[in-house]
Amino acid sequence: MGHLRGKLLPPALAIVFSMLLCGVALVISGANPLSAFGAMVTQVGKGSTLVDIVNSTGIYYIAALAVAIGFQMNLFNIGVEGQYRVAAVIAAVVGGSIALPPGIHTLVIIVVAALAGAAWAAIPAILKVTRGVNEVISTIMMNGLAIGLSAYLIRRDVFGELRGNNIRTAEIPESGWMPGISFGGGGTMFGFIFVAIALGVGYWVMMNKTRFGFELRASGESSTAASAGGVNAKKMVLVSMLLSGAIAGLISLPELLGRDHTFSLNFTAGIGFSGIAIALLGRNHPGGIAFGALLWAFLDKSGLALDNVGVPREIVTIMQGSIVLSVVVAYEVVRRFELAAEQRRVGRELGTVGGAA
Amino acid sequence: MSSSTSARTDDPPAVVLTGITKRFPGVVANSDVHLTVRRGEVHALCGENGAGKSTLMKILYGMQPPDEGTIEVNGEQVRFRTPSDAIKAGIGMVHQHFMLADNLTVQENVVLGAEALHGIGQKARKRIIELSGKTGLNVDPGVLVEQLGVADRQRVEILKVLYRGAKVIILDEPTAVLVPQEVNELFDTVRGMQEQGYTFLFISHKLDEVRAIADSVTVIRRGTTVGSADPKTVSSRQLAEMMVGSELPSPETRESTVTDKVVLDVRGLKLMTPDGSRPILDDVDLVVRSGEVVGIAGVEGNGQTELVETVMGMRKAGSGTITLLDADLTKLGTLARREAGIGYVPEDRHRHGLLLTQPLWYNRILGYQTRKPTSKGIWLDTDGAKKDTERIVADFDVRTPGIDVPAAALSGGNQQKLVVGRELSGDPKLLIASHPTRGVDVGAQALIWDEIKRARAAGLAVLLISADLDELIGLSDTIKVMLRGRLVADADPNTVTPEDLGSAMTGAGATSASVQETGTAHGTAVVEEGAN
Amino acid sequence: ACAKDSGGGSNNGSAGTGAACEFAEAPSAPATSNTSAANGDKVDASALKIGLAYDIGGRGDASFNDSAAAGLDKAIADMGVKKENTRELSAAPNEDESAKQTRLRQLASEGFNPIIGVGFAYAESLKVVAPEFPNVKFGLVDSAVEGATNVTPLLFAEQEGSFLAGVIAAYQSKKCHVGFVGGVEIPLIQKFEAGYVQGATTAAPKVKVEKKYITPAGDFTGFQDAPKGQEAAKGQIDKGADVIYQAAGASGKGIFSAAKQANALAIGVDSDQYNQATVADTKDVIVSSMLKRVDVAVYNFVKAVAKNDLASLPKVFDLKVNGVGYSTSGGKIDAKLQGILEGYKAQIIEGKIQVKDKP
Amino acid sequence: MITTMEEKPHVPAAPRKRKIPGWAVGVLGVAGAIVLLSTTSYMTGFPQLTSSGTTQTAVRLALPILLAGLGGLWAERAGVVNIGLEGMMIMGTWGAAWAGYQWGPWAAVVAAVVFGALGGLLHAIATVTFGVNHIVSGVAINLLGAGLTKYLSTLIFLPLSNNPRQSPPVTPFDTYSAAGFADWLGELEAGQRVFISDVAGILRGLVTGVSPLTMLAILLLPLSYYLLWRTRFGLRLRSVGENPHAADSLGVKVYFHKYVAVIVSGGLAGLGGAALVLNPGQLSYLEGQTGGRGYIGLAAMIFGNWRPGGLLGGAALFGYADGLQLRSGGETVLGLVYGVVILLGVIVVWQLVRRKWFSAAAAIVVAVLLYLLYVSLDEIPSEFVSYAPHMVTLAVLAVASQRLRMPAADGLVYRRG
Ligand SMILES: Nc1ncnc2c1ncn2[C@@H]1O[C@H](COP(=O)(O)OP(=O)(O)OP(=O)(O)O)[C@@H](O)[C@H]1O
Ligand SMILES: Nc1ncnc2c1ncn2[C@@H]1O[C@H](COP(=O)(O)OP(=O)(O)OP(=O)(O)O)[C@@H](O)[C@H]1O
Ligand SMILES: [Mg+2]
Ligand SMILES: [Mg+2]
Repeated sequence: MGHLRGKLLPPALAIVFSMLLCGVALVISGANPLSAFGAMVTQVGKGSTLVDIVNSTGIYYIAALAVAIGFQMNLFNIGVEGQYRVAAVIAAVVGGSIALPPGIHTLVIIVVAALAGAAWAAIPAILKVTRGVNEVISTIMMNGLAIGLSAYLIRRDVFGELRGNNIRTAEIPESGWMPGISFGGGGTMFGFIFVAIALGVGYWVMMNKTRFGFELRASGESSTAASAGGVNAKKMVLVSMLLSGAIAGLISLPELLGRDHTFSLNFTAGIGFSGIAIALLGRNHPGGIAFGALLWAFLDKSGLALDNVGVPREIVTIMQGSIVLSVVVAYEVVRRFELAAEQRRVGRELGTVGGAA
Repeated sequence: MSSSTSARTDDPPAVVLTGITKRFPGVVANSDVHLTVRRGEVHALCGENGAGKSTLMKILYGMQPPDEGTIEVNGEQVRFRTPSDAIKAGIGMVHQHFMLADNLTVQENVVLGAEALHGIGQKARKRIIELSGKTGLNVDPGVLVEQLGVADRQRVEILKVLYRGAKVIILDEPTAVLVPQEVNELFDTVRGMQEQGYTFLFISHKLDEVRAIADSVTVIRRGTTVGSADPKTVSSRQLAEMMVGSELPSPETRESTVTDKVVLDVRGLKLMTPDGSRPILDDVDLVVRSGEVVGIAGVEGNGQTELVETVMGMRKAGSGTITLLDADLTKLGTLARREAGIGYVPEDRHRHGLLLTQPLWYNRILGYQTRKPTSKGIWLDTDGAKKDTERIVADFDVRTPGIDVPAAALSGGNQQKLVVGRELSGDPKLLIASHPTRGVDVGAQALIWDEIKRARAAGLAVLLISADLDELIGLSDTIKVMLRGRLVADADPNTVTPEDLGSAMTGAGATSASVQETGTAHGTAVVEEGAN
Repeated sequence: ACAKDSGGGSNNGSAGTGAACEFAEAPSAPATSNTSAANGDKVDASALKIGLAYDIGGRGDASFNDSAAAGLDKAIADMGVKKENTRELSAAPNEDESAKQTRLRQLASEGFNPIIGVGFAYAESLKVVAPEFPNVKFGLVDSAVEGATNVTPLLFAEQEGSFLAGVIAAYQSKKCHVGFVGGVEIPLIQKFEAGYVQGATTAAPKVKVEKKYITPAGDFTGFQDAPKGQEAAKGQIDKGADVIYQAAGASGKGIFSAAKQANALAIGVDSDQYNQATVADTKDVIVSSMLKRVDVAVYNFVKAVAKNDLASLPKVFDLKVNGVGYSTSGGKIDAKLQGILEGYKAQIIEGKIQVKDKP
Repeated sequence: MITTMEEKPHVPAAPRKRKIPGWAVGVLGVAGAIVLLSTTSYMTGFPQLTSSGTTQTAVRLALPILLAGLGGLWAERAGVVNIGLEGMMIMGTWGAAWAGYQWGPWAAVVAAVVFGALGGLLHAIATVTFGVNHIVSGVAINLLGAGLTKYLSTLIFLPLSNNPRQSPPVTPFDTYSAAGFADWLGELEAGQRVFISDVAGILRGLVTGVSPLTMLAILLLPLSYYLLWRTRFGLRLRSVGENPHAADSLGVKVYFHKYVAVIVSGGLAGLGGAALVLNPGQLSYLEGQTGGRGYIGLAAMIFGNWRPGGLLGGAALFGYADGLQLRSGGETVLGLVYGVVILLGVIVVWQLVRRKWFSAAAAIVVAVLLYLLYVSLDEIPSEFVSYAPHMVTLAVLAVASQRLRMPAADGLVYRRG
């Protein structure tokens, strides 16, 4: 029970602290924090917000999983941002240019997206393994190039088509869509959410039950001990980067298969960076990440209500930042507190068993 | 001022520790420790692994605050909040694990924190060179520490202490990594400085050394002082009994179990430095038979580490073949070599042996992630791993509150027992043991020796690397001397003495009949070295 | 000797040399410039609750969001719309479709009608939301939505205005060498480029035109990186261009600055930038601005809704309806040039010149 | 009894030939780069490659990157990874604008440093005092920096500029030129003589239109070097990044030095923000104006092997390639491809001399591919041109041997005891 407390107390503390902080900021700017937070909470019940939160949670969840795989072995894959962009545009191009029976079509798009993400991640991975190039730099650079590539691919004279002032890839025919669950006015939940859940379960099983997960964790913990234990460091870098890239490739599929059916200028960017924060918030644990993704999505979507009550929406970003920071601080504080308690306990035991020692 | 009137007649002791208690989560490292160190003496501290020696010394050095108890230095009660307080009081410490920044130069490491004395420039450099003579360090102060061998690092550590003008010097297991000659040099330095009025606190698991250097001995057991002894009269055996209450073990294994069956056959092994300029391993030929312990003697840095890591597949050989029981391992990776039947006790358990923040049972899987009982196919078998860890904990007397504690929470000796236990599981054909008892107390040492001997009797081939020459001579059936990447001499463990071995290791040449130079005379090696 | 650089122009581009253009024969100006001025009938729109959903930047962006806001303000002033009956929301960078949908739904379900989406980014969300609120009249700036009968597209012929900007550039250039700096290479901005290039080459067939976009499609930082805009413009000036037309949002500031430092000229975009506070320090280099009257479109849309006469709105806000145009503030456009411009304008309105909307 | 050992038998310790001092390596590197560029410029006929305009542009574009990277250098030398540079830079931009429109450019500089340093302080509190994972804290600070400045802008700038995303204009610095010298160089450059004109062009770019902020940044680089490598404070700071336990055991105040380093780091990143705000083309705060330059600064610092000289190289490379593509577009960038081919050629020869056949072969293959690219294209598609700096950085990293060495305790959380 104390175990559980140690896990749940910190986030709770952190959220309270962040709300206080933002409350103060709101008061300074002359707004009423209670009405602001109230608006955010009631927003959940309005229109399709609840479903939007669920959808967005799924997307963030996939992104954070992709990041977490790299983190597990101390690989800092900042490149998720670029990987999912490249995967999205390639999957959209391929999906829009083939005709296959329903189901198979969708499956092909998913596979293509995963492969494209993995391929984009393979470049920094190979550079790291063969040339020792630091993955932080190379993935930052690859993110830039990803935008270039996607811009090139949707050029009118390449795969793009003009639509008003927008430009986009050919629409994926209905056989390639993934049906969602419609709640009428409440919006439509992406079918891909279930894939996200499956990915989370798969991630948990992989990390905790398989040899590969063991090797990944061992490499992250101590690359020297892992190599003495027969773990091939280069192979692990390669495989985990590819895996991370493949999962990153799926990030945009909920929207692509469930709503947009095309890659256009309206592409949702920035999920890869949110994924970093969420993975860290969830401490690379599939459950923790789910919580982090949900929190993130809630703040994002219900934050839209702030406009209605005349409160600057930036408060949400501040809240996200302060939650990330205060959650980890809270974990540390609670840890220290428990350590001290343990020390006192030992002291007491020494007092009673002192004679025997 | 007023309180010391009574002590004025006699010199106050250099250090008095009274009633020191220190608690860590789950452990009481020190409980009511009392210790008095007279000025100008070498005072030894003995105790089992995890007895609390290092902790006590860290308290004296201001690195950790005591929960209870007082410290007096030169009769004055002091309270150290940081090491700088202790340094100001004239206390210096050489840590068991080197406290050096690899990527800084010797000079930078020495002057760090004491820049006020002579700055960080030429004056400091002069002073270091001046002091170097005292410790026998003869390297350019501008050289990076990462390029130094262990003995030189040890000297840099002592230099750091001297540079600060410490009068009380703590040496925490300084000899664990030194060969006898180097130990002698160190002891000479210590004695010389003792005459100049320095006081030493000396920790070692090698009780002969303790008796050789110390003026008085304090024994610590399970965190408390259990007594003191006069090193002139006490025997190692008695000391050990005070420490653990058991008999002093010996590594001797006279009855030979060597068979004809070749287990490991290494031929023409070559390894170059990463920049390709020099060989680290030069044409090494080595055969280990079933039931045989082959010991490799050598000053650290002569290629033993690289030999072991090349045989393990952690480094890629330039040329040569490695065969294990007719299976050619040359092209295989580390995991495949392990699966072929090699067990590996690495020289640095923290770097190569353990995942420190993971529980003990998780560490059991490392290196065995493809084999029973820790895995089934691609799946881990956590139950199997846990059960087998319980077995190791019981069989190897690993002192731990449970198998779910992180490996870091164990003291060094117990960590080592866990590693040895793991590497002897899974029925290895060959065990490569690098310094298997380094930093391990006498009790644990005996246990590890016994286990190695038992496995050897059952047909295990053992390649043993050790800086502890008694251990090497006692355990080995054959000893080979390694110098500059070559196996330059064979020694007969039945007749050779540590001193003979030591001089062969340093390249001073064979001084005894029991050390035979091998085919490629090492004189040639020297010539070639010169030609490089 | 280290000397302080004087206020500007000390290092004017010495690169390319050239003489002023040889111009094609310019069409003559029509006798009367028939600007279809807003007919003065009074409309009462006080019953309307108007919602505006801006694109990234929102009110105050000194660009087309602001222009839309000006239209709303005018509607409040002229047609009796009550300030408290209006609501303005704006998009955040990197938000997804559902955020846009929620914004539109929020407005619609609170009874706002009409609702105007400012920017083509709202096209996809309106496709979803508009059918959910069939009684609400939506306006959409810069895009159309197929099949949604209650969405009125408010489209502009940016290329026509840009054509005139090209003519201005050619006539203002002393070296017959002009430049175009776009913010992000998206179709909307390419319309500006296409019209500009056509205009310049029509006026002076031998003119050299430099073109550069700060970032490609998808990287929207190109609209807010003035330092990069400055360097891009400097590059063009060093190559010899001496009039630069910018369609680069907030990066435009850097382009004006580059022009000022090198004694070159610049042409603004969207609104009359000569009178804009944010670029006041460089306004003397602004010859003219290509006007895109989002304010007019918004105002007229509100008016049409109030009169329940959406059919009266033009299909495209072009030169003919003064939906696009050019500004003359600053006095650099003399009567002669104005005459030439009116001539070209008339030809475009008459259809004698077809302006391309793709480069 | 004591065997004196004349020679140390420790194998890996054999004295490495490290006779060439760091500054000489730098000089050689710069000279090599100039030779490479002027050769390329000559062979491809693109004088822009070495024109003074390009150089000036490179300086202006590299400045914020350099300052952010310098910030990264300070933090990481003390063992704190600073991925929060972007956020600190954003805080700096806001501070610079806020002070700048009221009290002029110097106030802007000071305020930017203070605001950035506040970000640094937060990072230090989180990572040093609370032992938070450095990356978590950095990511959080990036979010906070963005959120806070947006919020403050709505509060403070909106009433003044009618725009919640932009500040009122700030007064710029005057710029300075070495008048006579620059003119003479200008003549040389205009002469279009091989190499001489190239060097003159580059030099002229460096001595014209220099703002005090540029000078300050250029000074900060050697100053940082001096402080970090030549003073006792610097020694302590670096020791904390290499082995905090050792430092602590010698009485070095680990937490204090980490705090100082991270706060300075934030201040420098903030100054990078000021460089953006005070850029003559900008002269105001604009939301999103940093555009990821903090990350690029971090990359430049890693590129430069955690050293000031290398960092300068990384920032210059990035600024140069970016300036080139912005000014001259696709065909000139293609010229850079040619330059890479030449560079690879040199490497092939070098690898052949060292008898590294495999590396040589790989280099030949890449060189041939790039050469084919060069001759087959007239111009690189504009979509990729914008990312020329990214491609060049990747290419250089892939080609250059990786002897990168980060501080040994970089990114590790240190707890006393
Ligand atoms: N920082 C710490 N946190 C928790 N436990 C600790 C810490 N330091 C020491 N301990 C525990 O305190 C006990 C005493 O450790 P100490 O290092 O003093 O032993 P030692 O006598 O030096 O052993 P060895 O001979 O192995 O060096 C051990 O059980 C160890 O695990
Ligand atoms: N934070 C910690 N938590 C738990 N155990 C710790 C911690 N720090 C150190 N220890 C353990 O306490 C013991 C004492 O650490 P110390 O650094 O003094 O090494 P030592 O006792 O000299 O180690 P060794 O015997 O391995 O050479 C070690 O076994 C170490 O693993
Ligand atoms: Mg110890
Ligand atoms: Mg120990």
